[in-house]
Amino acid sequence: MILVLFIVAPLVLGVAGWVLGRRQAGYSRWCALAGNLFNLCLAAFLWLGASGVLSLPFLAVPGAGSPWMAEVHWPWVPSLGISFSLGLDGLSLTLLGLTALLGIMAVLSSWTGITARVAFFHFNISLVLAGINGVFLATDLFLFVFFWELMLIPMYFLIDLWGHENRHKAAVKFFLFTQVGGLLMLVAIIALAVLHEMATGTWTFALQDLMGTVVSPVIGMLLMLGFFAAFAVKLPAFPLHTWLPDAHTEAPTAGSVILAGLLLKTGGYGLIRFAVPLFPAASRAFAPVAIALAAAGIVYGGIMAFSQKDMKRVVAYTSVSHLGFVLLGIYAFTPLALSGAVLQMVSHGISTGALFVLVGALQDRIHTRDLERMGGLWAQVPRMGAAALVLCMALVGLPGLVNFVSEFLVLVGTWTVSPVATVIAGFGLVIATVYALRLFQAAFHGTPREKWTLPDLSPRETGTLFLAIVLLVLLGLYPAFILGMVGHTVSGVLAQLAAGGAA
Amino acid sequence: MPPQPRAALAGRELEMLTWTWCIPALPLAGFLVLAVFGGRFPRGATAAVGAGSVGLSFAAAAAASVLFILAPPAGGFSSYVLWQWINAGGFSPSLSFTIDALSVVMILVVTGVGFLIHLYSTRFMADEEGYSRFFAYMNLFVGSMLILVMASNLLLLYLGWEGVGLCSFLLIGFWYKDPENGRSARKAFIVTRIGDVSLAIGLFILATTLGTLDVKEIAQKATASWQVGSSLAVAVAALLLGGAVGKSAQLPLQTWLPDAMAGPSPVSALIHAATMVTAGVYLIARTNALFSLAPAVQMAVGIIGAAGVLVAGLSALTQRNIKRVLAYSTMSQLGYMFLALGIGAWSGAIFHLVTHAFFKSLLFLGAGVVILAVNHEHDIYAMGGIARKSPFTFWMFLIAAFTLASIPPTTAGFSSKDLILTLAWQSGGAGRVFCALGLAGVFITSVYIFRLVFIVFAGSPRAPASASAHGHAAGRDGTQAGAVMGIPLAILAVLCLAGGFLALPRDLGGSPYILRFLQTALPAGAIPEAPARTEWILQLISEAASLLGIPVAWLVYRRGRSSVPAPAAGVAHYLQNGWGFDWLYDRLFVRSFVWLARINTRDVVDRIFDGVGGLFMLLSRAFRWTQNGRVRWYAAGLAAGAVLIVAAVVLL
Amino acid sequence: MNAQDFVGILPLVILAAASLLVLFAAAFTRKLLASFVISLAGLAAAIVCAGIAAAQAPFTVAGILSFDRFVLFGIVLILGGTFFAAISSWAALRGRSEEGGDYFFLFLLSALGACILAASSAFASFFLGLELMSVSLYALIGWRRESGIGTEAAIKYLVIAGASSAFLLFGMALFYAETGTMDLARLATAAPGQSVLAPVGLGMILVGIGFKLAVVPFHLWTPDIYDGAPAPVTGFIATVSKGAMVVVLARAFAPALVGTGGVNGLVRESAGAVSAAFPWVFAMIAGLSMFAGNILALRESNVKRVLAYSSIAHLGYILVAFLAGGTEALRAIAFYLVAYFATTLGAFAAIAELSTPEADAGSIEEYRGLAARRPWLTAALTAMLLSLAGLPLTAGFVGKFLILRAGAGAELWILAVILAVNGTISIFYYLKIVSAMFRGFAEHGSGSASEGAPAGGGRTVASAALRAPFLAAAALAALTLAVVALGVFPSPLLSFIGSLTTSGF
Amino acid sequence: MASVPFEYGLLLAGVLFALGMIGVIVRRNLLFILLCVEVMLNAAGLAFVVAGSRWGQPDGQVMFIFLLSMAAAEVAVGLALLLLHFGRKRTLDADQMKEGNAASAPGSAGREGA
Repeated sequence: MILVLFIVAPLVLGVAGWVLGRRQAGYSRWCALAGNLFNLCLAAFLWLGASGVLSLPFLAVPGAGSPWMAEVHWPWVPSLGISFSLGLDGLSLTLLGLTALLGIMAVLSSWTGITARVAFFHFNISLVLAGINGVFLATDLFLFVFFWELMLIPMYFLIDLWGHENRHKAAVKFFLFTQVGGLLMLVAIIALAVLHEMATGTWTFALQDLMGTVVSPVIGMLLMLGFFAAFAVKLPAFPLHTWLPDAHTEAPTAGSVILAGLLLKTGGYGLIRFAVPLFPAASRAFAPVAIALAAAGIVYGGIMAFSQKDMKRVVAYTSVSHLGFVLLGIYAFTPLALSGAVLQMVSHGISTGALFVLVGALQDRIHTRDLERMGGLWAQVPRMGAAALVLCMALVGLPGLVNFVSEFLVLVGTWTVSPVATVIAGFGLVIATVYALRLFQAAFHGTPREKWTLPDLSPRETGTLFLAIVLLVLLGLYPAFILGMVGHTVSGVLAQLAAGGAA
Repeated sequence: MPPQPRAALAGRELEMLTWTWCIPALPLAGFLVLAVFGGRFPRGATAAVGAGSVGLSFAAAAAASVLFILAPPAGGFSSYVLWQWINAGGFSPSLSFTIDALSVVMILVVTGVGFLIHLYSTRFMADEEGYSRFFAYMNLFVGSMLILVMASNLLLLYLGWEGVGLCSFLLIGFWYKDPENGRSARKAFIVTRIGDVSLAIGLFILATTLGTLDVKEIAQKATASWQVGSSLAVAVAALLLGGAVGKSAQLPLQTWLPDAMAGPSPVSALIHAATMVTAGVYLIARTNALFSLAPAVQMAVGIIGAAGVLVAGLSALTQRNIKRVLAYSTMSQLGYMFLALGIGAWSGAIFHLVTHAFFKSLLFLGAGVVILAVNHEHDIYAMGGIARKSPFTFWMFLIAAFTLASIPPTTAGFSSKDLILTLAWQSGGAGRVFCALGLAGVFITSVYIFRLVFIVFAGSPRAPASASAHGHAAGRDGTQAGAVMGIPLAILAVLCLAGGFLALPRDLGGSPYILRFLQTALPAGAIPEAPARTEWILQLISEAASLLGIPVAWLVYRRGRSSVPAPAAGVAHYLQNGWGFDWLYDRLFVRSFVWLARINTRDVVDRIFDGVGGLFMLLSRAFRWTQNGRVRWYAAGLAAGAVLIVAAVVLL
Repeated sequence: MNAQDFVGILPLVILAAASLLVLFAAAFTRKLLASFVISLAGLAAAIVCAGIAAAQAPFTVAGILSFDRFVLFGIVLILGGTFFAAISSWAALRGRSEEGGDYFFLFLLSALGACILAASSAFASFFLGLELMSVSLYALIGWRRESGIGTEAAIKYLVIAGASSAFLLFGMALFYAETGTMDLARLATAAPGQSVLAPVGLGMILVGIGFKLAVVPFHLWTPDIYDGAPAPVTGFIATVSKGAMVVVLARAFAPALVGTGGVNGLVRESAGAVSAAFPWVFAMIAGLSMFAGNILALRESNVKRVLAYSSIAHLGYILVAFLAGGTEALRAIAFYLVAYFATTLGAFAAIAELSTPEADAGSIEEYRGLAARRPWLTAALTAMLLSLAGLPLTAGFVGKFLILRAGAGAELWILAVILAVNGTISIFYYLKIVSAMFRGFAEHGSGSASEGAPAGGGRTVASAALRAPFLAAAALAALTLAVVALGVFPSPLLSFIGSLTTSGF
Repeated sequence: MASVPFEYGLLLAGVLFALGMIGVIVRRNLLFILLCVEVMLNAAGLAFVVAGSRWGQPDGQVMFIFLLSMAAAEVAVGLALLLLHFGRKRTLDADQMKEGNAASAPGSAGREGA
């Protein structure tokens, strides 16, 4: 029951903000902010319950019997076996918290940047966040697809309406790429339900029920590929990544934050929650390919990031590189790697989100993202420079920041499975150093190429970035905070995998 | 967070060591303070925080070591866990510190030398902008270095390891306005990063095969489960070595160190001479168990070291930039340490590390004063006659030079280097070759250092711009180094003179205090005690070599550049460019990578997808002619469709 | 004929009566309102009666009309569609009331024909209904006499329709000559005879049907006619005439496809069809229609023509479910029809809103920046377009889901994947329109929170002086709500459809 | 007297039908096109009569009567439309009827490719 709030709160406040915002634009900002704050508190509250600090009667012990801490089952379309089912476990809770956090960052980052149609803008923000929360909670595959597609529309509007120069093309590209995957996944889901119906005679789209479905290896592989297509596009995995640089570059700051911080995570989440547990055997068979793609993506994204002039494109390609680690960690099928992948989702969300906030702040000041026109900015904006430095070190994977822990875990976990991929990915770390240092030095070191006069970070921006950086450090020194929370999910997935592999 | 002592280590004196976490914490705290408020502090406050935090940490370190020496804990070490760092899938490294002989020595060096250099910097950097930034970075460095040497597991060590790398990057590029400095900083970070990755991969293997990264446990489990020379052991040792050569600027990853001299002199003194570059030595000594399991790799360590001694020494002979001379000298001295490690003289290596920290930082700090005296002129051929201008600096520098050349009465360099040479000889086999090369190195060393001394201090001022134009600056900073900068020089000089007494050769009636102390943490090694005869013969030879170096240097370099023999010029040029490694790497890696990136700036994969989109658009255009609006054509379509269907019906 | 039969055909009777009344009204008063009200009343009454008649379905009338619950559902759908089309016509026709009466007369007549067509169970009634529908459409399409496009479209439609019905009739004749029966139900199940006459006849009948459905290769006429006809009439053609034909098709051919034959990725072999080729023919038609419709629409810059192409694709989607056969498929078709009716009528109602009596809002340029000027209308049209694109929160999503489900149930994997791919292609041109409408929406000068002033320049749609009269606006709102409601809570309709077709075949 | 087998009748109808179809396709004049459509319809009618005669049922003729009336209606509307058209265009050339496509020349859509 309480889970529904995660979805309803942003919706209600989003609509409220829209209505109020028609009179006085400021309200919509506060409403969007309030929605995220509410969700953050809610997540924190549940977190305390889940970690046993508070004893919440409605929270089941994770792992015992049902994998869910809390569930919601409402009939929706019974005749088709579709129900409105939500389930909460450590993984979803973590990502819900991340969503609320980045939501706050997104709203704050566009506090002054957005001046036209403010109300509608924040309505879209709230809507996309609600959709994302739905994705992280849905345990009914139809509902999942529903939310999955639902995320697209407001995000499309965010890019198409408030984006930069080539926003229209980028928005359509984003939509089309995601849609191909989404529809293939829909076909796969339906096919799975049909096969389940043929086997058992009952229509259902519930994850737990469908997990048991036995399918022939070939069919299983095809269906798994259907799921993988959707998630690989979203992640994005190597050859399917090209929508991302455009979308990131053209989207408004808040859009980029949400895209990089959250939308990409839905891909990894989908793989962990659906693709692997539903098709253990097929996933095992497919793992080598996925690992190869991941390694390729890590290196390729790195090289591309190095070659870009547009600051946002650089960051976008670093995302390609870093989410390669997520893919790698997921398909290594070892507890270490999988935990690392989850942690990487969080760390990348925070660090890249913050990086986009920073780039956005910079662009608001000098109205360009062209690295070759910057340089020597440190002299004027030391605070911004310092933040950029820390975030670039996060890109590098510097120990002490959570990014290091996640990448290290992924690589350790992968070593036993595929040393080659591990070494290639390790090489990716060197490339990461190259592009991160270039990004930082090109902007803040050297001699100014043009006469910029720009104010340093405003208190609001400073606060936003400081929050992110503090989190990166704290989690970097005590990642157990999150690792412990997702432990049950990780072991559950691997157990399912083992069982499926045996079957 | 309160430290929880491990039950196994209960006991009063160990209880008392569990506060040592504040040794790294203090500089880190200083860093935080400076990072957050530094901008608003007056310089005095900044200096107080910057130097003071390190000073306090030195006091703490001293106290800790006193306690440690007075009451050695059981097993010769005391570890304690701050908190569980990671816990995933049975892999659970913790944030835990170990105090043993090795780390005691290291923290004393780091905090001690570090404090002196901080003190020196408060004056040296006085006229620089970014004063607080400088001290923030320096404090961060000291903190990370302390974490590195106190860490009880390799993951935490890696944290410090990367941390010092970052600070090295930041401080090399401290004067960020000059892109050239930025380039050097980037180079340093990236090249060491390559080594770091190799180290990381080594950690992966250890973590996956031994299931732990705790140094002590690794030593036990590895020796228990691996044969000597087993492939795993060799692999791990090789990978760790990769990390070590990166950090310690040894072949083949040495190219970054000379460029690193772009940073301020105190930085070069602290990071690129005394502490960070010795981290590689420390790492190998720490994980000596693994290297003992991989004799091949250990031999490689020795070879790298011996080669480094000569390669770097010869390059040092030909440098024009005073700091680059010292940089190559550092590499060559590190070569001695590697050589020692290569023959299993762990304690010897560390001993040389300590003495090297003394004299090399003294050299750099002295050089810093000189550079100020000639207002930021680095070209030695533009210097000269400094001795007359600033005698104090001259004497300090001279002491350091003697120590480097291991000539009495300075004892530090003498005793440590001779120890290494003797042990090398004693270890036999390749050791003898190492010993010979080492002796050659001794000669080269004294040649290049006295070349420097003569060119810089002797003769008459060459650069017109030196004293006259900026007399005031030179007068204030240079000639009289000033108390704040003088005191550290003096202290270091004393250490150079007396440092040797930590372990004087036996034939000179010394007793190896520090070695014995270190051997509570490091294995003694299987090298037989050298008979007195061998010992003094070797000492004679090396002394002869280094003394010979002085006149040679005088003859060749008295008159500076002019006296380089013409035919040697080409060779000299070659050596000056560090044996062309930079050239080679640039061609091999840098350009190819950049080329690879440039050709694909517009993601080729994207072109493919655009192609798909374009294909559909093309189809659309192609089919549009069917919609030509002609009713007759539409009717024809109808008929054609009918024919097709009927045909299908009839034929199928 | 007995009372019961009378109740059965009561809807048709009422419709006929209403059309006569309209004719009379037009004779006595020039007021458009009268004929408009009469038509609405007639349609409403007919719908009610259809509901009543449903009580005693299935029954047949004079052997040429047979009603079962599914047919009555179809009839209600047709009447409902006509109802909404009539409302938006009224908005479009105001100011030219003189021939308004005849307009609604033809409108009702055409609807009557559609109902007969849907209910027909014999060649005669089939043909009769079809022609009744078509002939009145000729006049309706050409209604805007002053617009050249309208007349041309009417002529084209007339020629092609005439030719196609010639095919239909000739096919019927051949089939009759071979089998001696003119019963639609036997069409698909008749035993294969010696000669090829029956199959050929069947094939030619398909031509007639395919023409009305505007599926490949009989789709060529669609864009011109959609473009030329007044928006409400276009909506009528797109929904009512196709819907009626789909109902017939489902009844006449579905039995042939509920096969138990071997399954092969593409089609399931039909058991009793006259020719084994038909499943393949249908599969080909479906696949080609999906691709042709969507690909042709990609570069189209005229909204009405875009909708024409998209309707081609949508009929292809329906054919996928049709090929699947069985009750599931029938339900999918039924639901999809509802969604398609609501969406398409809504879209054309919105276009009618934007049109002047002289010409419709065609070129996408006229939609540029619409959002800033007519936000609500834009919202409605956006909802319709997203529903056509099959995105969630709309009926189109559920409809597409059901069709995929039916297709997968019949293991028509290839067609299912083709459908998915096409779903993606179609996004492109729907979004193009949406993007155009929102162009400049969030740029400065477009007003921050409230509506901005119309950015003038040329005959932009929104500057079309006529604002929506209340009724049309309400209808559009109702359709939008329906589309969204069906997208979020499909179960009521689904269970209703389930009750229709449990008897099914 | 001997009766001709009904296939021949159908064959005749088929030939007529084909003639009509071809006429629709090849003739430019709208009036002729209309005529050809009529021919096609009548061919269908003939086929019905033949078929009916085969089974000795009246249904064939019934359909033919339907068909005739429908054709009449169609021709009526058709001629009216032709008049309208001729009134504006002063020509009955079918190939001139392309206004519908003028509005939608390719391009403008294609540029922003996927």
